[in-house]
Amino acid sequence: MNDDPSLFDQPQTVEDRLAAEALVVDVDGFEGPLDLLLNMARTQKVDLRKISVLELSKQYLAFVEKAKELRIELAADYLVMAAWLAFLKSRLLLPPDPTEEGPSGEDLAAHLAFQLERLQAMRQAAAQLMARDQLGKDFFARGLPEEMTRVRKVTYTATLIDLMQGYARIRTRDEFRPFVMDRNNVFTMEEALDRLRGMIGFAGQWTDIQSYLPEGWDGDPVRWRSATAATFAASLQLVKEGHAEIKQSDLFAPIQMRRRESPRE
Amino acid sequence: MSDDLQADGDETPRESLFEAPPMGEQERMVEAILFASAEPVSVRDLNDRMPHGCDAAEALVHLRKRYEGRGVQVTKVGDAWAIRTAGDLGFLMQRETVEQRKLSRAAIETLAIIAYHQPCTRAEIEEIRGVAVSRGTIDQLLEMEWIRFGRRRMTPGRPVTFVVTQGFLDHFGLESARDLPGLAELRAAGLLESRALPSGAPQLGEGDVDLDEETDEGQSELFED
Amino acid sequence: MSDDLQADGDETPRESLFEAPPMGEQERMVEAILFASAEPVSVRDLNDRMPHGCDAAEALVHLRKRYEGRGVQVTKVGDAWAIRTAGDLGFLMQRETVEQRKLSRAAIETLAIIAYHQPCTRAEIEEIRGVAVSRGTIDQLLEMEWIRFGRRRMTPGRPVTFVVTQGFLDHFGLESARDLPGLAELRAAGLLESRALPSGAPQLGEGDVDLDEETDEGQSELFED
Repeated sequence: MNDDPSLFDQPQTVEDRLAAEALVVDVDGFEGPLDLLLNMARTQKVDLRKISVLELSKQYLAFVEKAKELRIELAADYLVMAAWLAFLKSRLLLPPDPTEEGPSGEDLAAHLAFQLERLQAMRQAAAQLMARDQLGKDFFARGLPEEMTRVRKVTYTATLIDLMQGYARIRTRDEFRPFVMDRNNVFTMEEALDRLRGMIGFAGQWTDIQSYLPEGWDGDPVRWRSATAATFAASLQLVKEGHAEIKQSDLFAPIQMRRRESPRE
Repeated sequence: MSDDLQADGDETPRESLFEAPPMGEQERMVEAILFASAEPVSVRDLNDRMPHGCDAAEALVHLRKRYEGRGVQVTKVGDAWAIRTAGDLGFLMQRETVEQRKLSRAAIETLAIIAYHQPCTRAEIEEIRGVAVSRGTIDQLLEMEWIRFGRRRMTPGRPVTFVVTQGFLDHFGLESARDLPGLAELRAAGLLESRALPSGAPQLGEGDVDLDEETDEGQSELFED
Repeated sequence: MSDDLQADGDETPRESLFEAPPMGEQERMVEAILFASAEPVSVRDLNDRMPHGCDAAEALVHLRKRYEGRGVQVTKVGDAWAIRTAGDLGFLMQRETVEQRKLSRAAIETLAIIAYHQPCTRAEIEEIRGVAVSRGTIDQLLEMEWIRFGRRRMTPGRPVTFVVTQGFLDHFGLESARDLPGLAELRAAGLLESRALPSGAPQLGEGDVDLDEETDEGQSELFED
């Protein structure tokens, strides 16, 4: 590819040559091959749309050669671009082969020109953007923002159903409560039955069931009531089982019980 | 509201030895500095920061007038100046999140007892519920304006009583607390589930005792508060 | 400056289902909220914070006019609003000036490419710059909250896209991405189109290659967010 004599016959000013050399030495300063190409394109001093891609390709390839001479290691990207530009150059120089498929040399050149123009445009846009007034540098936000205090307000609701259920719950619990809470003051029917079963065998005479109350359960009215009820219920159970007889002579008269002599069938 | 200010605010030409900016400009500067500064700024600092020949004190007078009645105010903080939210708009600086919660069981029960037994003392509530009533519960109901203080009981200690409020009646759609259904009606309405007693359990008290299915739950709750 | 506003601003009775405060009051409220916040506040947030039935958007129109030419300005930032000091008064604020983070050339160009081409994939950025985009560059812009992830492109590999943020608009004083300098000219010149690459052209950079199919879609999606 270097056998193209025009590469060295380019009508370049000294300034341009120096610039080209500087490019090579300063290869680290470029952001990739496209950036380098864009810089080279500037030396053509024409509108990017009218740029000679052929010229540019030659210039780039010369750059790569020069870098080799100076033993400067080029990143792979630069070499890929060089290979492609060499290919492009040959396409542009040779008459088009009608049998060959793919884009023409002109298409490829146009695309490269487009890429350069677009990169240039983005550079300018970036510069314009950074030239704008900026927050914290040219214009400012409130220096003393006021804190938003978060107030969490909780509202409570209840429905009439909740209310009534709540009430029903208390009422029923209240009545049920002695079962668990007042175990000390409750004489259960089972206890009364046990007690009566042990004692009934000795009760040949009619005896007031009050006398069967366990000791210590006749003082406190609550305990007395519980023991009386349990004993009465137990006595009914004994009657039902056929072990005892029970009688009450009058309304509110003492309830009396005695052993049944001959158990019923 | 500040039409009268427009005239002298922006254009008044001022004579100054130092060709200070017009007062309208100075006012803009003070406005921008007070706005952007992280702290209140003294007149001296303002003058230091503004171009030579400016009179920050005078600009402040204009600026202050301009903000009269606005959403923010130019206010003096110590010997410095700042822009602050107008006092009446402080509520905008609070983000209020309203959360709706169900009233606690303790509160509902307390409320129910007051409604059914009003006027009702705290001791009575505790007697009926079988547990102490926490101050918070009563306070909450008072704050919700569902209950209020009734007349003091003419008994030793003259304890306060609680009654339900009109707000309570409105909320629950009741004409009066007397309209609350009784136990029998609650049962009829299915709010009280009738259940057979566990066999062998003694049936104490009046005949119409119903042990609803909540008993267990109820028991454990006894020790809740 | 805003005498004509006073008339309809303060007194005009407004009909509203919710008895919203008069427009003059609403304007004060918007003023207070915007002054109190260092960040732009969306119209939606304004309405949320103001009493029921308020129309923050209308109040903003009035407020913006009121501050025309003043030391602070009511500025639009995307779909939000903020108060910022007037650009010509920056010289007064040396004390408030925050050290700007030095951005590399690569970062600045990457930012510009994302802003003008958004939503934009990494491969597109690399194609335009002709060089790989380092991870650090994208990370830095993300960290500054000037760019964020957009929707994934519905092309093979579903590459992520980047878009600019409200913070970006705020920082550069842009109402929207449509107001980017020179945008219309660039578009007219076809420089924002993603042109199909003739096969055989070198693909520079090492990005996830997703260039060709996505181009049309990319355009229609431009500046959507």
